[in-house]
Amino acid sequence: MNASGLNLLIAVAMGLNLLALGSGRVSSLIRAVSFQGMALGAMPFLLSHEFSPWVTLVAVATIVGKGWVIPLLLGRAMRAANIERETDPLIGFVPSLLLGAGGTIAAVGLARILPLRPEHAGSLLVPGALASMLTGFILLIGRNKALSQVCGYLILENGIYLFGLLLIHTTPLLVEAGILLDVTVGVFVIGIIVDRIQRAFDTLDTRKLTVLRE
Amino acid sequence: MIGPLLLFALVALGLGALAGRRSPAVWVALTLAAGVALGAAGVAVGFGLQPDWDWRSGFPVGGQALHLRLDALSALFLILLAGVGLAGTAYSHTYLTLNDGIDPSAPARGRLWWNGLIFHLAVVLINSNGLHFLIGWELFTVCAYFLITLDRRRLAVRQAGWLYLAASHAGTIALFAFFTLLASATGSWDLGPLRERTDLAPLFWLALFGFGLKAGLFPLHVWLPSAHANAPSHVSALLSGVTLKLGIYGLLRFSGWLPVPASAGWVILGLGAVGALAGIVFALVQTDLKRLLAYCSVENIGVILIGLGGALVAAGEPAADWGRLALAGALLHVWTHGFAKALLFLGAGTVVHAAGTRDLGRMGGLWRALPFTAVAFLVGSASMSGLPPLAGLVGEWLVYLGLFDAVASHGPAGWAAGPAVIALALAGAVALATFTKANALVFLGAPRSSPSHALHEPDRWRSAPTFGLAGAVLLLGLAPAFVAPILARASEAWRPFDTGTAAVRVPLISLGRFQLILALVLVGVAFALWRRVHHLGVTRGPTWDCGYAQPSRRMQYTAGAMGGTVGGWFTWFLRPERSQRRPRGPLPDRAFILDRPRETVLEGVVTPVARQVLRVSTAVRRLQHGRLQSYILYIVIGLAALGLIVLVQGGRP
Amino acid sequence: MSLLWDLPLRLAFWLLLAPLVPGLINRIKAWVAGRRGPPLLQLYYDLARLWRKQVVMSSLASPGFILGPAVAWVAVVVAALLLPLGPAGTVLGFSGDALALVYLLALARFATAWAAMETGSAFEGMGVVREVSFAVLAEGSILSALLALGVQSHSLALNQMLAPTVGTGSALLAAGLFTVLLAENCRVPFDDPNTHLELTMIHEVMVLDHSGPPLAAILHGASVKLLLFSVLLVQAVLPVANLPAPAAAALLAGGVLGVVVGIGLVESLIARLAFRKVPLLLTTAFLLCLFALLVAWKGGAG
Amino acid sequence: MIPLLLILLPLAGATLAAIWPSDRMRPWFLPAIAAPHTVLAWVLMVHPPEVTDGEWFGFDAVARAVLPVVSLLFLICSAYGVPYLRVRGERPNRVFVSTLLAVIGLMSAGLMARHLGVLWIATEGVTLAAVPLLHFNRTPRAFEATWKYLLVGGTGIALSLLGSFCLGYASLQGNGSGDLTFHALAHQGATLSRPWLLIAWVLLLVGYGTKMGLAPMHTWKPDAYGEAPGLVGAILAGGVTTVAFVALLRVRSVLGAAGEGPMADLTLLCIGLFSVVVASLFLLGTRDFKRMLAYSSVEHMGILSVGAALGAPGIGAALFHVWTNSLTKGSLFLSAGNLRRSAGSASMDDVRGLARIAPRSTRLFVAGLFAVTACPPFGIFFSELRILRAAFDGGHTVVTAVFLLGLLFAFFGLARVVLGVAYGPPRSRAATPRVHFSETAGVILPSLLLLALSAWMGLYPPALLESLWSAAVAQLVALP
Repeated sequence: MNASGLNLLIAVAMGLNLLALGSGRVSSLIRAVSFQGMALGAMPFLLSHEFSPWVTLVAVATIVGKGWVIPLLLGRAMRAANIERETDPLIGFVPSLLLGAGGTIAAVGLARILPLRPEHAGSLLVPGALASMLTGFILLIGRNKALSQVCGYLILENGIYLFGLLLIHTTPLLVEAGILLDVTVGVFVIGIIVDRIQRAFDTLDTRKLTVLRE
Repeated sequence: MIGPLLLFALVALGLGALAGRRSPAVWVALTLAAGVALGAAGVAVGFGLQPDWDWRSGFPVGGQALHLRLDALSALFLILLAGVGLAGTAYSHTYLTLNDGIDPSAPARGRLWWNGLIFHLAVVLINSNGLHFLIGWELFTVCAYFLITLDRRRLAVRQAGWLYLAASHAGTIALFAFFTLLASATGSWDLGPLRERTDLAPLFWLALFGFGLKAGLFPLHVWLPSAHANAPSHVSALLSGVTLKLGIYGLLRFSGWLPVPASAGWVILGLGAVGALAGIVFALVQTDLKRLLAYCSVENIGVILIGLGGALVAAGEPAADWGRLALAGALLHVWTHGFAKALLFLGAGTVVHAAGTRDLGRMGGLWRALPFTAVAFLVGSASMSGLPPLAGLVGEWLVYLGLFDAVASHGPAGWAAGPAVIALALAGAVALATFTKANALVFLGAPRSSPSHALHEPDRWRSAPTFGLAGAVLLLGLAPAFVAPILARASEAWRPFDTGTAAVRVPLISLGRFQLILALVLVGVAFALWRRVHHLGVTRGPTWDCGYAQPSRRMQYTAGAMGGTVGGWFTWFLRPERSQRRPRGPLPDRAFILDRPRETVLEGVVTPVARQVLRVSTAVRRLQHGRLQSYILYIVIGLAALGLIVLVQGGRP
Repeated sequence: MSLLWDLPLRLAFWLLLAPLVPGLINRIKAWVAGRRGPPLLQLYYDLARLWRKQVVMSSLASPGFILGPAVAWVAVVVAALLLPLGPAGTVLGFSGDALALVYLLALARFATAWAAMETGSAFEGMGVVREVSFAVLAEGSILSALLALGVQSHSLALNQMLAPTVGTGSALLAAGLFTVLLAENCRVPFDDPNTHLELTMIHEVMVLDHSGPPLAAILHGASVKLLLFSVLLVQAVLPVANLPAPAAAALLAGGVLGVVVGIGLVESLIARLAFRKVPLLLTTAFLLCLFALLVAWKGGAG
Repeated sequence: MIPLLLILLPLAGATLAAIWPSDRMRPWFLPAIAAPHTVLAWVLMVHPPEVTDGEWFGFDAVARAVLPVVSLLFLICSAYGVPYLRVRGERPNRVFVSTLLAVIGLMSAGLMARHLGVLWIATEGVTLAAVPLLHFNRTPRAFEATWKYLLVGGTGIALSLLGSFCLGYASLQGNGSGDLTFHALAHQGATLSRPWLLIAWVLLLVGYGTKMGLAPMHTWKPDAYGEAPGLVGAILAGGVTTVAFVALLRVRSVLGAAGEGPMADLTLLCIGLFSVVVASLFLLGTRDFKRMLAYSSVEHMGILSVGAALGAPGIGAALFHVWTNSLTKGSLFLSAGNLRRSAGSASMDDVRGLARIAPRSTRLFVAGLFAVTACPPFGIFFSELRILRAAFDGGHTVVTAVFLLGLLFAFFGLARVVLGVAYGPPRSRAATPRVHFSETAGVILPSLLLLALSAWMGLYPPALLESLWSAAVAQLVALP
């Protein structure tokens, strides 16, 4: 019924992916992530045919977690490490944008091949999920700043969450379990801040994190 | 009767290992007792005083019920183990505590691992369960490693030990595969004659690699020289005298119990012939006494393998009894070489301790200080060169008889036997040259360097075993007929299912008579000449040497020169490392020429291969470069690869 | 015939006749060179004199210096006794005595070399190395010759082996064994028994320091060895054993004489070989024996 | 209900330890909690409780076949922890102790989980709980190691969640009730949607493989094991990897029930062999004896998954190998920890002749080397032989050849490093060790005990264990 609304939201999320890929400013990256989180958080309402407190709880938790708490922490970390820009990433912005765009198209195509249940066939859930995961991986592999990688991880996990929405009615538990991934992210960020306090690792540049090697 | 003896021996060895740290006296007593018990058990079964011993118990080790057996073949090797073990034990009692700058903790460790080695060698010999065989095999390898590296503060020793361990493990892996395949083919770990399972024949190649490597089969001998040279001498004696022979034991056992490929005999014969010749040529050019002896072991293993190969070839032919003759020769050679080589290594231990070096080029004239050792060493060398009236000849003689019959019978086997005979002959002659060199450089002439501290005959503990072994060599030479029964029984036990062939007759009476007469005449004439000379009186003077007033000791022939001529014929193969400086000008100053014998197979084959592998490993290790981004990329790649596999495989139903 | 008087007779034959051979050779050489050579019995005189002489011994030498020659002598003589003598056949023979013969010669070599090394002299070391090195090829040739005979006669007992069938094989064998004979007994072209250049000698140089009875033993042993090889050669190529006794005896004697003459002629007509060439010649002998073996093998098979 | 104590007891202990005031007394929590945990685990092993199909946690045959050894390993490591934490008195141990206890609780949960989601949650929990343990030393190196562990491991965890979703969707496609207990999934069997099932398998294999440390997802291992304290390494290598392996086994059983067993076996075989080969190549060159242990662990994970790919006998052998490997690895990590502390460095380039510096630990370390390279009488020899035999019975000759070659190279690498640092003239980075490290019984006995257990496992494996493994195999290889 409100599949169109849902698809709209997913489209927004996918747009935010591209934004995240293209932006060199860490702050805009964080903002993109937080908006995406909120969008994701809103989705369960649109999915659920009738009001169920459980689903509402999940949704609210998601919005609060993904959309507000984590971006807040990230922002704090950013300020603590006073970095603003992602300098010369391993995969340049334009290539990663192109990759992301191509990936998004491919995702739509791939979703057609996958055998989906009729009620999911129309929705952008699966393509969106795939696109976000791809974006996440691109950021994880292509960025130098730890913060950007964390954001990449967040987007990856958003993709997984999107996919999880397929199952929100039958097995809500799994979907809720996804929240734990946010905890992981929380640990990342805390790690960064803690370490920032220790001054062990300046400018959160992972290129300096290559002491341990063969 | 047998069971209790063996049990006693093993327990005594165990207790001895425990006692070794605290009280050497207890250790030596227990270990000697164990050796005697092992020998007794071996003699009882080997000479047929007792029936073959086969003992099963429900008591499981590693999930497998114990199954021990002692037949004539095992007994033969058990007796060898007992003999050399006794000698080595006695020798090491004082040898270990000689202060040659060895690690202070060495003696205690030496006793512990020594008992462990003998224990597990015995276990392997009396075992009839694949799993337990493998356990014993691996453990004696480990014990031997710790014995070789007793003086582990020296780099050379550690390197030798490492090479030994690595090579042995390669062999062990092959045996892993061998025994596991056997077990999965037969459905049980139990070992025994399996004539009818012709599908098992290919397994022989695995066994050949695994056991051959341990035996020092020619191209696989790379670990052998350095290990024998760097180990303490009583250890070298046991390694060369017994553990090499265990490789032979394994080959005998499983070529006897399992069916073998048709080509097996030919391959072994060929490898043996090549090994005999190559080994002894390498020995001839060595400049390190113990390396020389070690390479000589490679030759004798070759001789033994010629016998075994002959037996296998003959087994493929109708009514070819010559095979059993060759086999009997090989078995006897296992003994003669074992005892003689142990004798030589013990002698070398004394010599090295006295001269303070292993370098032949710095010895000489030691007969004055060590007359008895010199005699014992001479006996060992003569036997090694197969000279009458000593033991070495007897085994080779039997092998010769077998091969001659093969050639005379005009069968296809002649094509293998003929070349083998000639290889044996050449090897024999080179062996003579080798031992002439060894004796001359060590004992004769004038000392080439200022002699070291301990220029005196060793104490009783060390001289007694040397002479004991010399006695054994002499006895085997003069009365070989006495060992004919065990040889016959052993070569029947080799293939228990071949009841078709006539019982093996080992014609040793005539040769024994001949050797005895010869010995008597030798002694008589030598005595007569001695009397004559001393009746006429002897004047001592400097070496005349065509009128050189006072030849200096540095004018004597050196280790390099003594091997030079024959070595020169094989330069294409030995590839010695030559460094020289030609004399220049009308008044030439110092000039020299130096040939370092090289480990051709090791340096020419093994090392390059290892280098390639290491190159690959270095390339792979670059992947762990510490960049997190790529680590995540690896995950994605792994994902993609697995997905691809599933996609490809999923396509087909 | 019984061992009792057979053995002493043979012993006498070998011990007494052997020193004649070098004398003969020298006579022949003298005759070819047109000189009055040394008397035929020169070696007997020398031996007698040496037997009475006192021994001078290097201060480095051990008792082995004296025992070595004794062992070598015994080895050679026993080897000779193993050899069948034409119609008289053999007395100590047993299956496999051929190998015993080879290894007895090796024992002799070892003992001589040991005695030589006693003195710590560079020259004698040189001689020893040459001796044991060339022996490698010589022994290979002898073994393959024996193998050829064994193949012909299906036996490994000398008295049966030495009943050859005359043919191409025998010719090859003759050539090969003759060369080996020259090498093993240090005759020209391998060595020059009466040279005095130590650098060029093999056998002589090993005995430089010996004197008195030991030297006598060495010289006599050498002559026995020479005779032994000649007898072996003759019986290996001529069908001595197949003839009636008198003819056999005559043939044997004649053959040996022939060999001796051959040696003499070779020594008179051919110059010594350069040392680098020696292995080459020996290898040739080796190959000749190998071909003989092949011929025997094929012949037997066909 | 009682089995749940295996989870709840440690968690309770963790909270208690977290609020406990005294740093000196706190380490005693470890044995105090671990001992009853082990006792309970072994009692349950002997007297297995009833397990009803539906429930999410259960001490079923599979848990019964592996949990006792993990618990035992933890007990011994915690016994080691007391003296260790005393030596490291300078560090506050509040977080360390409580998270360590949480880890064993969560590991028990993971081993007993019979529900896909619960299993994932437990694994995730272990992953997060291990973070403070790895970061215990607080050095920049430790931080880097932790960071990599977290990001690589987190990615793996995320993938395994995705895989769980796909598996759920597969059952949804097959008109499943959405009940994600393994029993239900296996029951659904062939009706599971094939494509989704396979996608799920690949994702889960990579995800849990990352936690196991299969190549090429092993990259976090050398860093983490290299920088973590010895006992943490022991628990990670002996326990956490086991949890992941058991997870894979349970998932594989679902695939088997769905008739996709061959596919699962093929992928397991490939990744297993790849791990063995890669690990052996790394071992040939590594120069640091703690990182070496990490690669050796990668190798053994490869061996496990090869075993798991060989059908019923192989899985049985693999379960056996889980036991032997956990015990042996535990001993090696503990003795390596001792050596690291007494030498001040773990690199061949700085350290030699440890036999003189720390004789006892060196002896243990060398013995451990032989134990881990399949030398009798230690357990790994027997378990590897059994895997080999399973492979030969399955007729995988080429596979076995590669496998054996890998073992050989691994031996070369390990022996090279261990013997290199053990013998020779002494040389150590810490000429005057910062903390003088004395080889007290407290730090020697645990390692010794583990080795002894490994040997005992090999020579006289109790019949009970055999029955455990066969029961687990029976549960895992459900015949459709």
